[in-house]
Amino acid sequence: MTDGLTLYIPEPPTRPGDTPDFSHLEIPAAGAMPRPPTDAPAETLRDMAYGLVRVLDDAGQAVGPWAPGLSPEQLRQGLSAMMLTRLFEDRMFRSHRQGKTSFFMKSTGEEAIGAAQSMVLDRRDMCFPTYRVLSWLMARDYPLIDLVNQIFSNARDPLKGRQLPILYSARDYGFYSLSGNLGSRFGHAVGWAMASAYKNDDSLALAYIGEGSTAEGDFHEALTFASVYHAPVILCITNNQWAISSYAGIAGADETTFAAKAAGYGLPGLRVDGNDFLAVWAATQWAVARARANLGATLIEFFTYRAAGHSTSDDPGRYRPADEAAGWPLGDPVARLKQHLIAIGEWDEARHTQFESELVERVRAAAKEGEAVGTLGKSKPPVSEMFEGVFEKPDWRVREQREELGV
Amino acid sequence: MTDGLTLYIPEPPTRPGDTPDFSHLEIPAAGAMPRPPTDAPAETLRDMAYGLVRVLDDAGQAVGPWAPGLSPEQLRQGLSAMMLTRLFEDRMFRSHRQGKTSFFMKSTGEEAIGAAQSMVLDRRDMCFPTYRVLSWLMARDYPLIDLVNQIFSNARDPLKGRQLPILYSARDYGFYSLSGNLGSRFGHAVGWAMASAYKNDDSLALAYIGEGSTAEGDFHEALTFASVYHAPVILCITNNQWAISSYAGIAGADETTFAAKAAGYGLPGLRVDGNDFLAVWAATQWAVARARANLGATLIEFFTYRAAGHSTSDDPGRYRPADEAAGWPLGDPVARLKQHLIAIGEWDEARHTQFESELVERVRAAAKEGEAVGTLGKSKPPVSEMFEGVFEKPDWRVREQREELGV
Amino acid sequence: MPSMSMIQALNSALDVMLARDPDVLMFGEDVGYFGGVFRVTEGLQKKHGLKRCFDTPISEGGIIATAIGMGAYGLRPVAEIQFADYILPAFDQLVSEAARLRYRSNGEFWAPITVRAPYGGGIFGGQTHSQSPEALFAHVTGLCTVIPSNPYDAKGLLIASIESNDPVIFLEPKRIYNGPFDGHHERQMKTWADHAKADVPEGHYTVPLGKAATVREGRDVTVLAYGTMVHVAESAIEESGIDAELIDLRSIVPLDIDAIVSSVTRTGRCVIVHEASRFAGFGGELSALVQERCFFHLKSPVQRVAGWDTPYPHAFEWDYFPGPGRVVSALKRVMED
Amino acid sequence: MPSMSMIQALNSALDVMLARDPDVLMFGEDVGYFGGVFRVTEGLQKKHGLKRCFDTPISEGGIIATAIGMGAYGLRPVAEIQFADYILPAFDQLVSEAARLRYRSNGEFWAPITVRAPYGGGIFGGQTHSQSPEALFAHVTGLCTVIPSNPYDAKGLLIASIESNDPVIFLEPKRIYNGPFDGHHERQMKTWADHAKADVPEGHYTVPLGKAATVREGRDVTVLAYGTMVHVAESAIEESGIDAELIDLRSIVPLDIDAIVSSVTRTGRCVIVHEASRFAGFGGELSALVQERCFFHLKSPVQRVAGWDTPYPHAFEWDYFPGPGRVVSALKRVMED
Ligand SMILES: Cc1ncc(C[n+]2csc(CCOP(=O)(O)OP(=O)(O)O)c2C)c(N)n1
Ligand SMILES: Cc1ncc(C[n+]2csc(CCOP(=O)(O)OP(=O)(O)O)c2C)c(N)n1
Ligand SMILES: [Mg+2]
Ligand SMILES: [Mg+2]
Repeated sequence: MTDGLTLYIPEPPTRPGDTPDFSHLEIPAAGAMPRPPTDAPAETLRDMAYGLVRVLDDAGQAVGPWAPGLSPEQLRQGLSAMMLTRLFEDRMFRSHRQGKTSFFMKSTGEEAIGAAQSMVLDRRDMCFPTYRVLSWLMARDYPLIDLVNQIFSNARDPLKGRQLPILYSARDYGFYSLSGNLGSRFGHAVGWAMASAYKNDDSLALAYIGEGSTAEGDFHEALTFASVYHAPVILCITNNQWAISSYAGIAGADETTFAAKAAGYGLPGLRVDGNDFLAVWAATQWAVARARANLGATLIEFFTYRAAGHSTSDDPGRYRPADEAAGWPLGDPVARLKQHLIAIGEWDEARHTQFESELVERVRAAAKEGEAVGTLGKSKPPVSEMFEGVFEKPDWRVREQREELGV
Repeated sequence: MTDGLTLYIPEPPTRPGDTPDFSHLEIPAAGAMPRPPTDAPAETLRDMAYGLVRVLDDAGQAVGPWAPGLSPEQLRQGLSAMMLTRLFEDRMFRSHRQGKTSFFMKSTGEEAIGAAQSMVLDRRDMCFPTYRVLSWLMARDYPLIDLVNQIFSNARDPLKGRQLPILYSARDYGFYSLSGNLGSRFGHAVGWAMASAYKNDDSLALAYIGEGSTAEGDFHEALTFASVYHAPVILCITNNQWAISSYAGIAGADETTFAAKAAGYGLPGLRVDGNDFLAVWAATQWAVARARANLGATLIEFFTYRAAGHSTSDDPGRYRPADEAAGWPLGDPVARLKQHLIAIGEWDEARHTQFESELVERVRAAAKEGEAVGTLGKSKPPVSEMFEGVFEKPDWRVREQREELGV
Repeated sequence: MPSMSMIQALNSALDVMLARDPDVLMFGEDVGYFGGVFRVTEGLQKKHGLKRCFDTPISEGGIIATAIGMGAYGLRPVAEIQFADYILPAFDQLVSEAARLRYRSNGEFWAPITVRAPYGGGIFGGQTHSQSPEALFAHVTGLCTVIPSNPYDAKGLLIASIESNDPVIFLEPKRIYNGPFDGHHERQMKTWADHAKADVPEGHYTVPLGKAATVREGRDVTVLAYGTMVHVAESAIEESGIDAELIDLRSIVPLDIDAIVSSVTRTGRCVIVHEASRFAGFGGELSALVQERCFFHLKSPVQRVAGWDTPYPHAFEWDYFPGPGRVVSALKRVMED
Repeated sequence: MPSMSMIQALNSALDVMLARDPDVLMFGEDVGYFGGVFRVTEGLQKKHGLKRCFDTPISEGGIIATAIGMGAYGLRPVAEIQFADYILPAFDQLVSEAARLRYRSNGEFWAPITVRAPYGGGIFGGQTHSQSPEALFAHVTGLCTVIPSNPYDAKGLLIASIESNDPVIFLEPKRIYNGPFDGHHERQMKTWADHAKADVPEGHYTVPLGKAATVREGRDVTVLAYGTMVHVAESAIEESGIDAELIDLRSIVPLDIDAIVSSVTRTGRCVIVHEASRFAGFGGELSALVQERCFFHLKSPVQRVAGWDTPYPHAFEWDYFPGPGRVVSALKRVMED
């Protein structure tokens, strides 16, 4: 018998003032994981959840069975989407500091995920995003000016001022409506995928969720439906180690991997280096092939790191070592893809610098254009837009209230 | 490319009119599963979720490392609780047919689970029941008359007529308040266990959930908290193959086992023959030892079969072969424990028959006593009880409404 | 026209829509092979195929999330929640997602889903098989809430709900599934057989959302009700001998404000009846609307008859249920002043 | 006495209770090491220890279920939900479990839990960081709902809530965390510094649940408000020049019906103000109660000023927010008749 039980509360290895420490992470070498056939039964794939699919090695070479064999053109397109994402977010973050918008969030360090997946998925597929996959839209050339106008909530905001900045919706770009609620759209992806199967269509769904948000009941319910009905959906957990101030251990990461959750539903679960554009691509391609062959859902954990603060309201220096990001053992996804392109002779520093300034200019131009329309509080859609779209047709309440407000 | 996707909807192997078929089940021999030490790390235990812990073999002998070595006294006590449960439920089911109560549910075929666990757990522990574990109370000698009065909602109903029949509450018997909502108390068990650990107490919690109800978000949330805070709780899935008319495949059983869900939380997951009193006992003992040693939660899937209809409102002949129950390969828990007691020379047919008639008489006496107080509609607690206990102290609404009704 | 019970009328509505629109499908706990615990979907799987009407895991949140995703894709899913009491695990999906999708995406996505659920008391179902949660939905901007009181309306309103491009909570008063119930539980059960509103056409028709029905015209007081309480009120009016006008709201969102105002303006008195517990129930909104719009016509305070402010208590079914006796008292009270 | 902001007063309440009662503990998303996104739990983990104030998974249902289990065991857990908008995934736990546990178990178990959540608008938080869900809780028998409007009350009410043996939803108007806000967003932000109600004792005291406060006495009209709207109403009353009595309800369940009735009986007029959208909001219940109990004293219709019946729209913060201008109009309207 014990002296009584004690309550265990997980804590991260380091806090502000400590030296960042990632020594507890096991990082397998690039190329080490096998690539099972896409029609392998899920029960033969359980080990995949405890490894880490990696393609780019330290020298920037693509190695092992998962190397997707991309063309230089594809690689450069991916790099472009990632760089554009980062530059755009940096600019808008500054705009927030200047009071031009109410709120902003960056995806720094996680750009490979949305960029690669956006390219692998088809135009007819639908992604159910989180707020941290802007690179999905960038890889599909969503107009920067529409982003800016949404972020500034100005008169040209495509969402008519109704949504918080960055909670985009872009149906034509395969990007489902975002909302502030975490996790609650994960199951919509499953429903969408089931609808596609119901119609004998072949469009797939792809959904994102943060590692922190996997604790929501919605996550489990979505996986249950995906499993039971063999829904053609790719369910992606972006494990960026943090949920605002809470480290991944508060979501269960100290107990097992997130990919391990797949086994409980009889689904394949892959664990993938999320900072490796090629690994993300390859794993996604594998899951897509499986889903399009009517073999159902795959759960993928992307192992990555949230290099910036959670949002403009956050100061990560309050809860983690200031230099933790720099120590992240999987590096920076932009730098790694750039290194790869250089290593295969398809890129160089000069081109990179030149290209970067072109992108900076594009971003600047879009920001300026948006500012000319107006920033938060200086410009907004007609107030009547507040009353539109509550129902398909307004009822008397909306009509009367509109009248009362005189709009 | 495919010709388009198709939507998969799971279906059970047989329906009314078909011959029952359990050939798809893999049933390992009794004694075949290893018994790992109770402090084994969860990641070394993953295979346990795909086996089946069984102790009683076909000859009624207790075999293998899980045999718990119970005294004949303990075995007879267990048998008694199970027999009493069955006889009592049969009687009350008939009472429902006679209009003496509004509703009733039986646990036929599943009596071993509550009975063994009630005996293994301590008086200071708390069970968070489903409506199908009456044998927990029977093993602790909860007064039959209190059950009857609750079922008849009569003037002596211990729950004052506020609850549907069989949604008991019995704090002194370690039996938490039941409710009609499925799954929503699974997490209370985790909170209770965490509270015990917080207070350096050593009381454990044990929770039940049906296999169908594991699809609720609450299930996942409870497991997440249990895992993250190493809560001293035993989480039991009663996989009785059916959820009203839906077979377990609708809850995901065709894809993997329910015990396999443990891996996603880094918890040990045991899969146990729920019709084997000794296996239930042994597995529970294992999990209790682990929890009391501050090693946290265990998930146990009890593989069993709902031999009766779902409730008095149900007719299972509408959705499954009429004789399916008879074909259940794991047999009947009462018959198997009886056989074991006989096999070890501690019981015989004559004693059994004699004992059964004693129990029948006890049940009859309790039913009669309850009937004398009154049955549904013929007797009820004072109407003022409707207004009590909404809050600790009634507010003006309750006071005024009571006055309006004149009670 | 065939005489149908409410169950049959609802089944017919679903059957008609399955036959008519390949984008309509339905699912929920036990609705497939078995046909639902109240038999509303009986025979539909067999007739229309496995994928048109199927069983789901016990996961109300998952059911609604799945429906929303299907709706956004372009289908018209009809989800059954086995009892309205069990809708709450899906409350966030309904409020934060279904109700808000069209608005927040500026019309790029929307959720044309219908969520059916038996609701209300009178069947000795105890706490969790008897509740009336309509007020919770009525407060949510973006959700419609529909409550039929007879077979004809049930079919027409359900078809209108399925065809609506807005999310609809469709609450079915389970006590009147098989016959009208006027609250006189001591009397013999009636079936729908001879009821005028049990004459239900076989084919497609709609009863529009947002249009109340005047069940009985009267000059002295307006009674507002919906669901089972329409029958209770009707009976109470007869018993009271008061010349009351009875309005069956049929949907509470959209609400037929014109019907309410024009009636109360004439009668100058109003009684509101619902099964749900009283405090912050939908009766509060109705009472507020009436006094805001008819204040100078009102001869006496608007009265509410509702469930007590307690959980739904099993043994006290008829003490809790706002039966004809209480409605008669309210009618008398409202006439006194 | 020290001057405290509402954040500091809430922090002080929690600190006092942690020090005083070993059975009090608190948890929620980011409340531990970090001290909460609004800093209400700042320093408490460090001072009282890891297990007294800790982070949880992002799982509102799990948080409340855990709290209920702890409460049933005998602790007094205080759970923080990061924004009231995110309480909905836990709605079933609150309604079906916390609110009903005592009743259904005949007092064998109960849930003495306090659920804190910042709520309301005025901070450009958009749809999901601005909502006011109080009406949804008010309708649930068995739940208390408390809403402070100033630091003194915030601390006293929070301590009373923690000490209560009933489950309490404690909604904190986030717009006035750091200073009173009268709706004049164009003016400079105020802090609590010089406010009379920012004089907060360091130690233990309670403000009882169910007792309204008369913020301002007046003869001509009664204004009922809570949370941020108390300040908006106060300012609007000054601007209107009308001699209004302003009642801060402080808790809507239990509701101080006597204070309401005695005031309206005197003034004969009533304006109700809340941020939540209007339809089926809590204003409906208040309006109904007032007209039921004060009908023959009422000189004009009870008026409601509330959020519009739309989702909370980001760019239209000040078009949506029921600011002083709309309250003044309502005051004038109510005086006209
Ligand atoms: C239902 C819900 N609960 C809480 C929040 C508040 N919140 C916003 S972001 C966040 C952290 C999310 O962490 P994670 O899921 O890991 O995603 P990440 O931000 O790391 O991409 C929290 C708690 C929310 N938005 N929705
Ligand atoms: C939240 C909720 N949803 C639905 C129901 C209706 N219902 C009652 S029992 C049941 C089946 C439960 O099946 P399972 O969990 O396997 O338990 P079993 O009855 O087999 O013991 C259903 C769907 C309910 N009571 N609660
Ligand atoms: Mg994260
Ligand atoms: Mg079952």
